[in-house]
Amino acid sequence: MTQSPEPAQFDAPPRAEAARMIEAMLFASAEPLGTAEMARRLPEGTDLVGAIEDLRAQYQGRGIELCRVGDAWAFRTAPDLGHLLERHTIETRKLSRAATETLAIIAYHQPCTRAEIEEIRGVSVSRGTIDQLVEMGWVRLGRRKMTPGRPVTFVVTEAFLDHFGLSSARDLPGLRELRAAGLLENRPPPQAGGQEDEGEAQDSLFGD
Amino acid sequence: MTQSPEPAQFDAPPRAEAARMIEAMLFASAEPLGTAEMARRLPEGTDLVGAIEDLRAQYQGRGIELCRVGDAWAFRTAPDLGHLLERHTIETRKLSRAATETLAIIAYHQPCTRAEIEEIRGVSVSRGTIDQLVEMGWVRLGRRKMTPGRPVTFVVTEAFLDHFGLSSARDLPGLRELRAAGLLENRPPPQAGGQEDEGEAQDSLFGD
Amino acid sequence: MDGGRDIEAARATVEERRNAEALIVDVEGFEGPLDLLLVLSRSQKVDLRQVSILALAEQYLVFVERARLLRIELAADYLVMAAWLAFLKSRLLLPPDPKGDEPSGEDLAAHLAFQLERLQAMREAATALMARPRLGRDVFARGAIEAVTVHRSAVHHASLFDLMQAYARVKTRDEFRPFVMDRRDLMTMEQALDRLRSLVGDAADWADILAYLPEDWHVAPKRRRSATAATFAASLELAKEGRIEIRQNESFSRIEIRRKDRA
Repeated sequence: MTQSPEPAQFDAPPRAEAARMIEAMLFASAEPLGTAEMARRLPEGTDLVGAIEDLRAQYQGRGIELCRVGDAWAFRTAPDLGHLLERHTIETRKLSRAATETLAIIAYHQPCTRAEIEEIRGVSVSRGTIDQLVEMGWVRLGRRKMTPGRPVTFVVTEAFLDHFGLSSARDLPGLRELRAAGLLENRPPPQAGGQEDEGEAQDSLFGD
Repeated sequence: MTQSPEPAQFDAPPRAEAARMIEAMLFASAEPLGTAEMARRLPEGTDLVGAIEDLRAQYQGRGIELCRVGDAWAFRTAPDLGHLLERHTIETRKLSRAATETLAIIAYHQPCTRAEIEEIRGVSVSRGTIDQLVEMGWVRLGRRKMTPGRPVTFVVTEAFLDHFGLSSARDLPGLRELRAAGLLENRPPPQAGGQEDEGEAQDSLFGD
Repeated sequence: MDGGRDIEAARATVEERRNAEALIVDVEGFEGPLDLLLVLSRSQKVDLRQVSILALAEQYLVFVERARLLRIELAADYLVMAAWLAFLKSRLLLPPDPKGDEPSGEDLAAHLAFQLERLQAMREAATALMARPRLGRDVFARGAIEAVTVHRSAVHHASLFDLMQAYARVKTRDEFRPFVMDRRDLMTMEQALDRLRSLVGDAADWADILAYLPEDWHVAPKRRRSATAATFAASLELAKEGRIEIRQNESFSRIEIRRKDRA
């Protein structure tokens, strides 16, 4: 029971050994492992970033790939081999059009309030739609917006990134083009008294 | 489950591609995969044996290994990395009352037999309590007493003195000092100090 | 006989209806006025950026009018949109009021075009997103998960204060023991009464009450005191019952008892 590896007392492992260790940890987990969690389990001073880089290169073009998911990493089968694999996960519920659109709006506009979703879709968003996305683990509450009423915002989760094979929300397909076209701006309708210069983009998440 | 990619219509893949396919299948499978099952899913004419051999060589010395399990194959964590799949959490807990009292008696009366501890505490001392103190490194066996039965005695250790910041057990304050410090004014909790012959029952109730 | 013409008229109506229904039957399928506008705009077969908002407004108003003729109940927001588009249409057709503070028809039209384009973009994004290789469908996670074993170990701690307090508690336990009579050295009145009752039958002569103490209650002072008190109390009880007589010649002298013979 009291078997303790006390990694700290060892020297930091060479990069090849660190890569082995990370490989073993990632293989054991179905969920992406955060870099912080990995660092906690590895000997102190391990070159985590370098070892992950090595590992990723080693798996380039293989049947499995090392994928970055937000701040975490996971091994995933190569997308072109899906046909060989059994589908354990039967798609439980096909997402409604309202749900997929809402999801896309949250992903591309995050952090995004319910009012913003409604404005973009031109219809009210039913509670169930957002609930469903939250239940699937793809959407969670973000920070409240610093606007009157301090409305809650929604953001996409790491599980969302993982599910759609995205390293970060910045990798969303067509994001750059949409932004260049000004389609991710929150443009208020023209009002009496002229344009308010409120076209402040809400790309705080994609900013850097 | 019943997704068949009709492999037969494709040409047999080159060995490197076959290795990729097997790699992905074995990775995603919850169970070891039999060669027959793999052959069924792979394009006809695939050099399964050769590809597995290649794959096995590729994983030689890595963090995971390709292992043969009867007639099936599976990836397994390299045996020397098992410790990475363990997480040690350390909680700090307050020493139980029984243990603290036992420790105190040993410290004040050492070398001290179990019978003596019981006499002073007025209740029997469970084996586990002394074992725990020994395991913590605060108590060790002293010399046997030269009385009939030659009972073992217990004494406190260097580690004990270290922990409590004492240079010797003689530094422990005497009863008079304890009283002066107000420690003796504490009324004992109601369950303490009952009839002697209730000691047994109390120990099982309040012991560790 | 104008039957033929009636049939013609009826047929035309059916045809009309069918045309109208192409969109209207599906009114439930639209996700609101904006969605409907987007669908209508496609009939212009131009890039959304070049769509004519004026034409679109007219198409929408025609649609709503048809729905009204067919007695199809449209949700309120469709009617609100219709009213707004009618307003927009007039704005686009009339020359702008130079001193007006209102937003121009062009601005309003541009914003509507932006909304349509944005909705269209989000729809395409949703489609692109859903078409990505997806976990559990195209891409798979490790099947044989090796659970991380969690070893919980506890470090126990105690302070010097805890230690001293524990010792103090142990050592002072006796002082706080609730007071309990030690019955080994106590004779109760009941015990003495039982004993005296069985003995007084033979006591024809006066005898010292102390002679009635039990054998082993004579020596130890504590026991002797207790036995004496109990026996004396018992003798008083027996005297009250009229079974014995008691006498004492003077204070602190011997107390003697004897059997009282009943008359």
